[in-house]
Amino acid sequence: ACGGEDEATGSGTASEGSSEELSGQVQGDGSSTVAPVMEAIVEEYAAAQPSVQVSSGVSGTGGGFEKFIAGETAFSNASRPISEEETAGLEEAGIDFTEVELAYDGLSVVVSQENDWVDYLTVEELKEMWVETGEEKTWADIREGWPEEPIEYYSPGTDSGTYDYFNEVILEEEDIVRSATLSEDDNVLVQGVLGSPNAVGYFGYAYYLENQDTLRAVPIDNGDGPVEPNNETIESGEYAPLSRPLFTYVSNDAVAEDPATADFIKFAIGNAGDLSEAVGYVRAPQGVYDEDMATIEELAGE
Amino acid sequence: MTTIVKPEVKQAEDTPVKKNKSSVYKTEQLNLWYGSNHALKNIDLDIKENEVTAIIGPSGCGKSTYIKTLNRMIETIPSVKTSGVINYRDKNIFDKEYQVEELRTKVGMVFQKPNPFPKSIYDNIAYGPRIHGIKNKKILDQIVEKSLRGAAIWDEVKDRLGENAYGLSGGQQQRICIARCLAIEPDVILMDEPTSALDPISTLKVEELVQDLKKDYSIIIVTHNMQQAARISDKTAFFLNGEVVEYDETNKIFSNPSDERTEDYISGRFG
Amino acid sequence: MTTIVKPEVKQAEDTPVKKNKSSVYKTEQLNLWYGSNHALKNIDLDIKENEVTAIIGPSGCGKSTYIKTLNRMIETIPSVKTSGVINYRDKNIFDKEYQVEELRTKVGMVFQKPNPFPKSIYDNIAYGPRIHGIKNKKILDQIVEKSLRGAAIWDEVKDRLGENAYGLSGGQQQRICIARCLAIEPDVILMDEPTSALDPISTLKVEELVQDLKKDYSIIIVTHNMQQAARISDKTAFFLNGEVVEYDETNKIFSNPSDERTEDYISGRFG
Amino acid sequence: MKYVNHEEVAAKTKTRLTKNTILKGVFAAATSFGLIVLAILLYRIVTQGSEYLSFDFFTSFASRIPENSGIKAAIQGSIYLMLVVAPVSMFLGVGTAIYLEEYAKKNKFTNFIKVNISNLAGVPSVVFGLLGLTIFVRFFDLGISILAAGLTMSLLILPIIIVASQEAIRAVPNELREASFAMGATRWQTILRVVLPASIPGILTGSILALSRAIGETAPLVVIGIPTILMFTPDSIMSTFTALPMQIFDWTKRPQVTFHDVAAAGIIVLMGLLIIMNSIAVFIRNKYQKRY
Amino acid sequence: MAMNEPQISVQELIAKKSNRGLLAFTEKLIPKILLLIATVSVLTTIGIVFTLIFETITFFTEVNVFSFLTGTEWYPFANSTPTYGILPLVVGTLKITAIATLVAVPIGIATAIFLSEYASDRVRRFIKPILEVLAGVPTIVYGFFALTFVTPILRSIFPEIAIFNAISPGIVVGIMIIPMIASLSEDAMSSVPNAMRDGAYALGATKLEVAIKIVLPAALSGIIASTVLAISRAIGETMIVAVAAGSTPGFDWDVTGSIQTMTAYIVQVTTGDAGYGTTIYYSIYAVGFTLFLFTLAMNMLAQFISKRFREEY
Ligand SMILES: Nc1ncnc2c1ncn2[C@@H]1O[C@H](COP(=O)(O)OP(=O)(O)OP(=O)(O)O)[C@@H](O)[C@H]1O
Ligand SMILES: Nc1ncnc2c1ncn2[C@@H]1O[C@H](COP(=O)(O)OP(=O)(O)OP(=O)(O)O)[C@@H](O)[C@H]1O
Ligand SMILES: [Mg+2]
Ligand SMILES: [Mg+2]
Ligand SMILES: O=P([O-])([O-])[O-]
Repeated sequence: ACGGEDEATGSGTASEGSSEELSGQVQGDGSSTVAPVMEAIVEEYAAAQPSVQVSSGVSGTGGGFEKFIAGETAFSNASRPISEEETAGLEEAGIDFTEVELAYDGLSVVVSQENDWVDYLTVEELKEMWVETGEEKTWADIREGWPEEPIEYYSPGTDSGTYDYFNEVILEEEDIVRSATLSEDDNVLVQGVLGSPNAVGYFGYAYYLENQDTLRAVPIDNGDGPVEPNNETIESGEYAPLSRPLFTYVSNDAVAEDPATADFIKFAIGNAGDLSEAVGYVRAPQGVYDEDMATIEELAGE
Repeated sequence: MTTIVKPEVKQAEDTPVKKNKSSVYKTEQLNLWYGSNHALKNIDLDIKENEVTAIIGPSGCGKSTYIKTLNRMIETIPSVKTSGVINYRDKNIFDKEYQVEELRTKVGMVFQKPNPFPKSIYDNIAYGPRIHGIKNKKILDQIVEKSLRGAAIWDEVKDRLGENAYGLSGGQQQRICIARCLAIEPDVILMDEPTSALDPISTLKVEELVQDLKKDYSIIIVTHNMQQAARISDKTAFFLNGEVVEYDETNKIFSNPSDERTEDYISGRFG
Repeated sequence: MTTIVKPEVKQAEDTPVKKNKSSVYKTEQLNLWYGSNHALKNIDLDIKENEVTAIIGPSGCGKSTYIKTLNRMIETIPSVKTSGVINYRDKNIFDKEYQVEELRTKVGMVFQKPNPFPKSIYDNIAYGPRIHGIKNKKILDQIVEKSLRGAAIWDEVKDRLGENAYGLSGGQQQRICIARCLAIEPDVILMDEPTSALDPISTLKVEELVQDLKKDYSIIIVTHNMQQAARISDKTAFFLNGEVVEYDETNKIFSNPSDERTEDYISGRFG
Repeated sequence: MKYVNHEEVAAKTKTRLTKNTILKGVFAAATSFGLIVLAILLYRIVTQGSEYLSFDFFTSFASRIPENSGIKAAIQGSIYLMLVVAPVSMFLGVGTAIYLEEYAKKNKFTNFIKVNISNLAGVPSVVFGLLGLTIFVRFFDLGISILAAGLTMSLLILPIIIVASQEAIRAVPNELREASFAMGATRWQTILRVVLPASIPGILTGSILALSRAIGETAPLVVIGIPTILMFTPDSIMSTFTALPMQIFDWTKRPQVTFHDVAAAGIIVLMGLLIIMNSIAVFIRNKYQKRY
Repeated sequence: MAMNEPQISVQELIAKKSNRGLLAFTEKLIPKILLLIATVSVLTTIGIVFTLIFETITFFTEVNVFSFLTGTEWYPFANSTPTYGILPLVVGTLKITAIATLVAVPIGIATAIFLSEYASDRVRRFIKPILEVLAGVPTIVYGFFALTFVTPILRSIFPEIAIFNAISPGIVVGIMIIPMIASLSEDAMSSVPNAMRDGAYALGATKLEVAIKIVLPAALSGIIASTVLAISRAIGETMIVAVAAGSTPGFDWDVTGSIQTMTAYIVQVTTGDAGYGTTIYYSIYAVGFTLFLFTLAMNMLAQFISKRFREEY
């Protein structure tokens, strides 16, 4: 993390629409993957509008949507697109919402740096590795020549968007291995993976960046040769299928009725690009931000 | 026995007056049980005003029980049951309408172990008046001084009224307790072995004080120490196994008791 | 004073023998302080074997302190400081090399309040022998029986040796404590007001026992009760304010004390 | 017949004394174990966290940048939390203790209350978290507010305060009550003027220790789900807030090792608070012990 | 008693001032108010039981009670066939509890003996508050300590130990409950009357003999009760295990690998905030209820012991 001052200047331009003092409370919750971006946004916004009290929990994408549906929050961070059930739930609750794209993430599959045999993994190998088959798997089962050591698994909890995304694109809705440590606590995952050469885990790109010196991101082969996650490969979509957008979902009513919420969301869109890069994610194309900004401004009646 | 009887000579002076005094407490056929333990049996006692009445007897004979019944302090023990009558100034204290708080503002009590409150000396003395609604600082000051003088301890503590009473010696504490009791100007003062926790010199002071207080108050005192009873009391009741064996002029009890058990007790054959 | 002096006649029989007895305890210039409180002052006492030596005096005069010094139990109180010499069988117990555990196996002690262990009667008595390494069940059985007989309580408890000692009455408990003390066959038995927590009948039993034990043991007994001292002791020491005022044949102390303060005390003028 | 050979006894005394000395050493070592662990724990945390401990640490909010992170919201949140917990738990705790010690008759119901209290003292804090989430946050709709968390914590430490107050009240000698009754005072007068003043030090000591438990409790806050990303301090008891242990927990969860050092700095502050509270409690206890 | 002041009659003043009616009224009212306050603790228990029971019942409409209680597989997060057999969580809890007990009981009781029988007053007054600090260390701090200090040390000695394991948090939970055992046992031991010690000392007993043969047996019920209470505390301990023990429930007796306890499962789900209404959401109440029953049983046991086996002296 670096360059705190740069963002501060950036915020000055983005909150031009809100030159007047605002006040109020804005509550959000959701993805822990989005949390670093959201934390940065909230932090910078507090400097721009000190009287608006923004808070955000870190309950995971699914947990966030539960509160969003219950009407407890005004925005809900998500590391995957909203699901059908969740959309239905919001409809039932009479909550209209807008999807705001904040950044791109490359979901990173990591091993310890002590692991010297994994050079890359194909999507098929990844699936073979992570799906429950009823038997204990060793590295040798995945590819010949790898050691006959049992694999240790570390995965984000089932409430997380990260899990959901992985579940969708890799596991394809089959059961995750039962011996996996599932935790919402990302540090548990980092500690777990770096604690053993036989461990494998996955989580957001930003978390990998923070632990580059102890962890190793495994290049993924989706048929076009192994691709390593980095800014270019993620933004270009070359790092597939594990590159994904990060969102926050906003209640339309909250934006329309509460100037503080509208202002905060506008601020978020205006600064998401810079701040996501500052915390280790990848910025979305400018067109996406402009579109989102227009939608919100319209909702806010400007 | 000469040594023991000696102090009585002094009391003989008072004897002529006694006959005319009126009763403060008339106990009639009092029985008391702790659960099934029959601790007091058919007690009849007529206690006169402005006298010192001593209650003596071996340990466990019911002395404390009796004196605690006189201000109904005994009621704090849930298992206690009583029958019979105690008339205080001609009103039965066991009557339903008789408010125990009222009785106790008239009848003060001094306990075996000095038990001042963990407050300043002043607050100790002012406690009684205050709970009864007296708040005027001037009046309280007067009451405190008067009570401390009455308990012969004013000179020792007048300069440290704000200090905690626990800083005093045992004997001083006991006199503070007496002063605290005097502060609400009771009619009767009950004392349960008030000197048994004190050293000889403090004991002497308290004994003198009792002699002095007799002018204004009726005093009923329980004591283990027969010499003390002989020295300070006008009348003596001898309890044994929850019964009153003998009740008479102190003079008589110690020189010429009518009951053999009394004689045995005061000559030290048991107890 | 006739009533009080009566029991001494019995002891007069022993008098001729006494002169020849050797000393068990020779106290010389003993001083003791609790912090800054000078509790024992220049005590000189020569205690003979196979006698009952009584220590009397008003409360706080240092009786308990003195007797606890004799087996160095006083050392459990951290603030205590001593000077002077106590020779037990010609060896100074304050010597550095003198092991206190050894002293205490020779000198038994009975306390004011009966303090049996919360164990069975048998285990109470066997405790002493056991800690000193006697483990043979047969021998222990014999010791237990002998000690309980010695404490005149065998018949009362022989059928319930396995029961908890706390099921016994106070008087029985006290005799259990005496038996416990006899079990290690001490040379001297120290007793600190052993009957003060007991009823008259139990007191009598313990007193008789003391008379009996005298044949085999030297006994030093603290008592508040002057009649008791007169009844059971051969010699009496009168303590006052931490000093020995008078030490003599019990006979002499109670009939014809040499010190006026002794006379005052035993005639009940204070205390 | 002699059974006890005093010479043998004397010979054995040496061995017994040696045994005694050796075991004394063992016991002392066991005692020092706790002290040593505490020392290591404190040393570790202080060396790890002192770098981040500065004045700014108290005046800045949590930040994505470890160097800028602070505990402004967390410490104020914790203080606000205590402002709810202290009066509520003491009112309920002391009231219950007075009832049990001074008024309650010996009957089945009283006994039931007593058994209930000691059981409540053993209920894990995470279960109290579930209680708070279900009853206060959702059923009474207090939301994730200081009030909801404060009430949960109050119930959590209620048994501790009750028991401590009961002990303090019980330690007031009966003679003092008797003295008051003998002056013609009513029971309530006696409680207010004699019993409570005399037992206040004990009650305070127990309450402070209980509060220091509450200030460090994490599990109930986690279960209730209080947020950690927020850049404001609470302005009422209905505010959203975060608290010191929650913030520490959040930092320890981060993947960046530097945040662990920030967590250590937070722990130093929390431990400092606890040690201050404990010292006050010990001070009160030592100062007012054995007055009667 | 010559007094210069105008004569005041206190009894008259009292008769004038006192308001017996009002006093009698408050005297009647106060106990009722206090009784109401006292029932709050009962309401709390009722609240806990009801919260737990209702959601637990809902849970059992979706999961068979029998398979919950006897199942040896706990995979609530599985996509196709989630299984809810609580035994692995119970076993995880027991592992932590057993290790903690092994650490805390000997050290705690030895500490109690030292403090009550050997230490001088000053040493005791110095050490007891420090031990209280140890008891007051927030469990999140202990968790952090276990993960970042104890585990690495253990792993450097026994490399086969995993980063998440039962030993390290077990030891640290043990450390956490040492003060509880030490302090309560010390209370029990110091309440053994000195007269009893004197009795033994007077027979020539050494301190050790007094401590082991007199004081320990006399205080035994208090010591056992304190141990049971401490064990109950270990069962309910949450943050230490949530941070340092991992989250893979297994039905075995291996303590070197990752485990999960009942409490840690509740934290795992609530930090993920499984939304209202899912089976997983209800499962935390079922687990919470099981946990509650466990600790309730331990607490009842402790009370029974201290009541039933209280020494008579
Ligand atoms: N609270 C109580 N519950 C049950 N029995 C009691 C209680 N208090 C006293 N007793 C019993 O009542 C009897 C009389 O006791 P009381 O205290 O009146 O004796 P006492 O003459 O004052 O003795 P002492 O001189 O030892 O103070 C005794 O048998 C005693 O055991
Ligand atoms: N543990 C102690 N610490 C300080 N002072 C003490 C202690 N024990 C006794 N004293 C003081 O030492 C003096 C002698 O006490 P001791 O107990 O020997 O008297 P005693 O003659 O046995 O009295 P009693 O007849 O009341 O038992 C008293 O002034 C007492 O206050
Ligand atoms: Mg009495
Ligand atoms: Mg004594
Ligand atoms: O916390 P998540 O981004 O994995 O939902």
